[in-house]
Amino acid sequence: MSSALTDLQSTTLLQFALCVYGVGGVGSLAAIRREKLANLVGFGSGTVAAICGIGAALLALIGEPADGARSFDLWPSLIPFVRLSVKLDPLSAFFVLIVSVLALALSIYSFGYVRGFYGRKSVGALGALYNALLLATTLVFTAGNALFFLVAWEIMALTAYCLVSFEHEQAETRNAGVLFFIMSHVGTGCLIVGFLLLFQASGQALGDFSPEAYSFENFRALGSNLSPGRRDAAFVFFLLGFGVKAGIVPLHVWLPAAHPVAPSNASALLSGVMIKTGIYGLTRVLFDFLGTPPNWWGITILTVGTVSAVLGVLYALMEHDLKRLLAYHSIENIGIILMGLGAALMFLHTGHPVLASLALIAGLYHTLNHAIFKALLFLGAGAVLHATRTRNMEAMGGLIKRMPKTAFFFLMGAVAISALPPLNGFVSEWLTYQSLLQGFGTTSSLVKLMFPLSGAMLALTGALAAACFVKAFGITFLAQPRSEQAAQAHEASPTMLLGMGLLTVACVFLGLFPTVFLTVFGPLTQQLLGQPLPGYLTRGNGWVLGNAQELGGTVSTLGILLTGLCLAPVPLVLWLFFGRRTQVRIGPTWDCGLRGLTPQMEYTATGFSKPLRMIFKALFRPHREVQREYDYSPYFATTLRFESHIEEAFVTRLYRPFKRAVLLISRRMRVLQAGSIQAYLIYIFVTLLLLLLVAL
Amino acid sequence: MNAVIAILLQTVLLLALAPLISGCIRNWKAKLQNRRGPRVWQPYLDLAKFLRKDMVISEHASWIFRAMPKVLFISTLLAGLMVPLVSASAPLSLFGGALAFVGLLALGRFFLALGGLDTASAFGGMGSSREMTISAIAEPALMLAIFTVAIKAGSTNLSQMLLAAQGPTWQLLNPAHVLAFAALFIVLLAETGRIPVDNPATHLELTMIHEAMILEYSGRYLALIEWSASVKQLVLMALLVNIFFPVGIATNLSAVSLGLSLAWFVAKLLVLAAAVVLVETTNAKLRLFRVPDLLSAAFILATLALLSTFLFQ
Amino acid sequence: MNPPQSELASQWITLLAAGMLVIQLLMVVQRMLLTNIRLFALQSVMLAAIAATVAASHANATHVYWVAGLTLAGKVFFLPWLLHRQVRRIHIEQEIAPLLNASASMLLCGGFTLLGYIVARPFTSLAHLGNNTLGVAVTLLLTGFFLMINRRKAITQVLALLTVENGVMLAAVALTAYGMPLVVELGIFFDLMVAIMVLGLLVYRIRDRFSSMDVSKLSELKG
Amino acid sequence: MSVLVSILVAPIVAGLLCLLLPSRRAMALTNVLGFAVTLGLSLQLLPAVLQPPYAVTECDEFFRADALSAWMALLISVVSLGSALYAGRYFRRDLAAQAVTPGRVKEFYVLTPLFSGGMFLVVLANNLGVMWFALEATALSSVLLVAIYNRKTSLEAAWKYVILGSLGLALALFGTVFTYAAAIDQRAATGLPNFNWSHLMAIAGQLDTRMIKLAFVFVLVGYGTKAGLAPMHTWLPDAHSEAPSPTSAMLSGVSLKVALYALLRFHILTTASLGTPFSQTLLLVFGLASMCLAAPFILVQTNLKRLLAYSSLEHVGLICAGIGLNSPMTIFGALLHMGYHALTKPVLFFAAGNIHQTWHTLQLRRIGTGVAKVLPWTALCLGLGGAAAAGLPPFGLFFSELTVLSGGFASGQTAATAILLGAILASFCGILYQLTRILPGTPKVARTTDASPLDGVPTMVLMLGTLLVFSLWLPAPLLEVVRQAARVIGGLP
Repeated sequence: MSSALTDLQSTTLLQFALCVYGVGGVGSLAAIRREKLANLVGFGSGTVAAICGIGAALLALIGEPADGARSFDLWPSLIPFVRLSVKLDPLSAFFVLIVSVLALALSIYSFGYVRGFYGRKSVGALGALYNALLLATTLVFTAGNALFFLVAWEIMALTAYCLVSFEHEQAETRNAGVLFFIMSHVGTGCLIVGFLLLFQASGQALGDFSPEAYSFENFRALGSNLSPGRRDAAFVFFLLGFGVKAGIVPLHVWLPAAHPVAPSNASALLSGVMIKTGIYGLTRVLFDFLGTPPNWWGITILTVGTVSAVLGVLYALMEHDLKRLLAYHSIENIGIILMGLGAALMFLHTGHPVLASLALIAGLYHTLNHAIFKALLFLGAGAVLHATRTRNMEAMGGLIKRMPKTAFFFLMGAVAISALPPLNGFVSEWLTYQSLLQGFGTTSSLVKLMFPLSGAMLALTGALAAACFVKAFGITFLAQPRSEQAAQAHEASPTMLLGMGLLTVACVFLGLFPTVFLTVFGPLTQQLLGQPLPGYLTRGNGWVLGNAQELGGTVSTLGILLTGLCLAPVPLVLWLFFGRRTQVRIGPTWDCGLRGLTPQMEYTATGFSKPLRMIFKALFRPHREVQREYDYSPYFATTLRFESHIEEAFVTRLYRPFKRAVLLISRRMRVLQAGSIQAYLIYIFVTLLLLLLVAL
Repeated sequence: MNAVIAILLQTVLLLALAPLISGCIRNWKAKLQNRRGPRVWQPYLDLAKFLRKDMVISEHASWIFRAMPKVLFISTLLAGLMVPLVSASAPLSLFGGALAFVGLLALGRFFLALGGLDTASAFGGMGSSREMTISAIAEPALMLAIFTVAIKAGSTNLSQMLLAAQGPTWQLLNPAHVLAFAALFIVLLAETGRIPVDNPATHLELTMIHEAMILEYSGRYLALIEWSASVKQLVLMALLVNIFFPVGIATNLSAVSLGLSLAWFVAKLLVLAAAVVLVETTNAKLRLFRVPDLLSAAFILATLALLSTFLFQ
Repeated sequence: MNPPQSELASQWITLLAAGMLVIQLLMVVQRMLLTNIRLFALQSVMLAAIAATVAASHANATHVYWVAGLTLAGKVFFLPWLLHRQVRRIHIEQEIAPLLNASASMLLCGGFTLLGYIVARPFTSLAHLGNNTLGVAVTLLLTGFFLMINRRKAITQVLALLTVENGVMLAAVALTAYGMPLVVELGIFFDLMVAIMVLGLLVYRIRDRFSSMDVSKLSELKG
Repeated sequence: MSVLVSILVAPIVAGLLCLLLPSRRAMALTNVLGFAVTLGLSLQLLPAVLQPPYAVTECDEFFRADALSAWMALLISVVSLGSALYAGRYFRRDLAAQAVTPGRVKEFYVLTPLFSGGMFLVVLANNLGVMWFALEATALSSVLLVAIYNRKTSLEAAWKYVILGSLGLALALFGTVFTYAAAIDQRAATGLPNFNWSHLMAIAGQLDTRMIKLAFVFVLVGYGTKAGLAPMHTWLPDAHSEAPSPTSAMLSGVSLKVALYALLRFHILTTASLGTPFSQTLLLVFGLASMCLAAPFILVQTNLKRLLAYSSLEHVGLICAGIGLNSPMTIFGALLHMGYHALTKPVLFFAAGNIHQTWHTLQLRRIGTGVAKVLPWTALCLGLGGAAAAGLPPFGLFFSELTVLSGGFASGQTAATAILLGAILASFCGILYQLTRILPGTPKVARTTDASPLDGVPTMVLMLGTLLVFSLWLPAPLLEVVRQAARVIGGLP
């Protein structure tokens, strides 16, 4: 198809998708009274819009990259300074693809999930907020100028806040919502400063400060007249602003608080997509606007990425609330993505565009993979929550027998997130390893030591993630049910299973056929780095994934899987040859002679993570408390109460003292308004005298 | 076509040789403790016995319990196929290098731990928790050692690493190689559950890690698990031996050179096995919370190896 | 330049201005409410006299006579009568202890006089009738302000406000050769009357709610 | 064409008419009609102001309306109409609850038109003395409005309001006299100098700079007190929280801005005559001080109406700082902000009024959580209004704040703009933190509200609707007026 045709289709499809989101939102709000209709309208339109979004993104990515042809004005701009220009360049198209794929799966999932809210909460409002969040996120990805970007960004934060505090009966939800909204708005403040610094530079370059100076084209064309001082300041503010939304370690505190309290389809959306807006922002600014970066940018992002990854997984290990565990894992995966981006920046500085494009592809591919398997896990957790009415893993167990399909999907998600071979997590972490490995040879200074060390930390993160998900899957799904609700849990409804199934298929496809998908990155690296797809990325006529080096290591998950299938008959042959006459007997588990195992004797999530808690006790500072009540002698306790918790370092060391200090100062300031009229008159008198001295 | 033959041959070699090595280790350890100890080919008999016995499966177990042995067995075999044993180019070297090797071992371990948890017994849970902890702490040292060698070879393909290390034998004694070997040796002890980290022979609930996970397995499944454990041990030893002392590896596929390199390979394996036996008999089992110190020592060794690649050039 | 007026008029105006300043200082130390009201009336008389002399000495400043007359009628007779009635109705005599004792406040008023003259110094060079009274006007303003801060009785605060008003009117006379346009003067005067009536109404309502006129009781609204 | 005179006459007539009318409904109707007339007239004034002489003058230059005053007149009429519409239901419920006597209600209906009439006079008067007189009139009429509830606290608030207000106006009068004196000097001729603002602007070049500087200081402290700038703002939270909701809406919504308008007239005069950025830096300093002072008070506030009062302090500070930054973009943003704030603040006060009448308290802790469950529509309007006041996008305040910020960055004053942004963020967090303490969640005790939860809601929805419409679509004449007003402040004709 000629490129003009594909461009036209992709823009019309995108426009249609945005309109359907809008219509869906308004429709489900209008039908707020009739829940079934609202559910259908809201999530039905979500599905349709998602499909159009996927179509638009794929067309934009696969069609020839005719630059600039794909921008259009969403609305004739009525306000003098905001031009609602939407631009679909390869980077935006990639992220629109992510949001649309997720929207499709989540909308299908939500049909079933929302039935739990009938009668309890207003389904129309949930549908409206859900569509509004998707609309705002898609606009964030495709905004063409800074003002429209900030507007979409803020509306996204507002709708996300409403979604997070959707079930606002509990105080915990309200506090989480407020913490989220305040931190994200402070982040937006930093973004505003960053964009205005760029606006200042582009205004001076253009000569006048018209609304045109906000457009991303002018930012891109800044190049030389962006002074180094202003560039570094802009970088710091952008890192803070986007870092808060992405959940980088020092600014991550809102994430484990906000995601668990949101309804599961919303928290899947938050974790899968809204965090990626931070990554999109960083990529757009660092690779598109700020030109060739100095060395310390790359080092900062690489360090921050490594620290976020390690701390994210360590805190995740200690959680026994299923959704908080998944939220912490989002921080870990964001860390891995930032490792890729940081490495790419360092390669750009040392002038290795091929390696930079490899690292960038590693980072962005992991963004896509994380979006998909994190959403899958959240949907699984949502189904479990829906069935057992609790998020506490200690009260679950044995769900694999009552919810076999959900268990299978959760297991596939767990294998993917732990970066185990056949699935997509492994492929993107493999690419990250390769880019870190080749980074060692690029510079002579001691900085090159950072690459292997962050590689080692990535390995540590991967292994800890595997441990964490063995715990999560094992304690939740395997062995005996530990509580009454877990015993009566029922399988998720078909639409929920379909949603999860879709994401699992996506995981498998992205895992087995990475070379097919990597062609999508061609126009993207061309736009950002001016570098076509690295030569040796796809080898062995499309089967094998290389690492852009002639002699470099290669991997082919498809090959591994097929060889594994070829080896499958070996145990079968052994069975035929030796054990045909053997029987299989179902017996009780070995209970050391006691009268049968009770669920209380099983291993608990806290127990499972005890060794790691002891090893990293400097970080966690665990606190455990055992109270025993006894009648006659302490050795024969009647009741035992055990309570243990770890200390979230950032909350107790950084945020709580800061909040206490702010409130203290504010209360101290109240003495200014102490009620006596004499004091007020003295204020005016002193001001008058000071001004007189100034004016003389 | 010869790729398929190479895969088959290597699989047969792996399956045949693995029990022999663990048999030798067990026998020599007994001899050192002046006991007669089981015969060297005892593991083969055990495997045959297990294959013929009936199986008892716990009532709480799910399909994961049944799938785990097969997945473990196949993933360990696949990892083995990626390591060059006798010929310089491993059969599956195109499909995966060092990272895929580590990934496949991790996949096996992941399902092994799940299998342990499935039977609702406290031992299984304790075993899986400790196994995952120790492997997590060992991972950075393993990865850093591999990185050191891969950086010298310029690629993570194990065959490339082997060819890069071919040079004259005295060149093998440079500090980077020695330190990386030491780090990997400690990781070998941790991964295969040897004495300082875990006691393979014991049934004392509190001390066993690897044993605890497979406590509930019997019959055919236990055979598969034991076999894959010994294959894993063979594969790790082969990695150690071939990457750091690539002496006598056949580069062409003629029968004579293959036979000669097989002899060299078995000899080197037995020397390494002797080293492992020596370590096992002279050391007592470490307390669980002392093992991380050992593994961080391995990590320090690997870092030093990395530093020495460019400090002493 | 203005037509040469007799030396007598400017001397006479400076004298009256000085008189106003002296009365102001007396009010600062005076504790009795009724005497304060009478002092204020006296001060207004002097202001009216100044206005009269200005009107007399200029040919076309006839409207200043109106100003003088109004000041006389309003500030000398009507307002003091109103305040008197208010004081008698609430029958409070004694002003309670002010914020600063007499000597400290006198010292401060000296300081304000100094500041007043520093402020007014660059403008005294304008050679037209009565400009040397600008220093007095500024001092009256500052001292009236200080009186307001110093006293705790509502009525005294109203009086202090009136003295500030006198200071401003004196400045108007001093700075502008023939005072401000009549419509502005009328407006200001009328506003003053309404203001005092509103203040009186408020004082009465506060009186019957708080049963005391101590302003420091009015401090419930905090934060 | 006596548009200006009729704008002034309409409210005064309405006020006097209310004196005679017996029933409360009739008085409410007259008020609404009066303000509707003023709204129509000021809308009619808008195009008239855009023709080249850019000013409409009547009775030989006594009344003068340029773009700035036309914009202010529009805001005054919008806010007054809004509060008149709301006052009807508000006082019906207050009378039912015997919180206020019928005499006081009549007092309200008489004084409110006089109050807004005074404000119209301020914006339309050309003579600076008359402007002072009009401001004094607004002050006096609003004092009795504040003291309508004869409670101790409202009397205290009224007393502080009148004392500080009159003192401020006395200082402002002193400043005005100084300006007049500066005009006199160079006119040695016998004729009295013309005290009209337009005339003074014409001869701005020859005014005595030292005197103008001193005059601006006094005017800044005087009118600054009435406008509630930082150190002189202490009466603002008391007066706005103790007044009945319609009055506090007018006080917060527009009366602060009218005093700021008077200060701006002198600022324009001083900049024209001095040429140095003396008055701009002072405005910027006081604006920033107000914003930075408001933030902590918002954060630890316990009373709902005081919270809204401090939020008005912050917004007026933003407008003043915007004009202090003195680049065409920031002034345009500040004026736009005036308009949007005038639409947002009344909605918040009306919602606070409803909550006050239902819970009979303004203490946030005693209102407790769950307002959304008891008064769903009022809570929705309070939420949306709060979002608008905090500066969230769908509403116009976000755009005006962003214009001020980008203007600040464009003109190179990065540090001041950064402080401005910091203050905006701090007060955002404060407002959000406080509103989420009461809006969501489950109510502590089921409120048996006698009145229907739909009281006063149509007015709020109407004003929010207008805000939303004008946030998304700025019609040409309105935009042109604000641009022309920005040019006026920037020093052009």
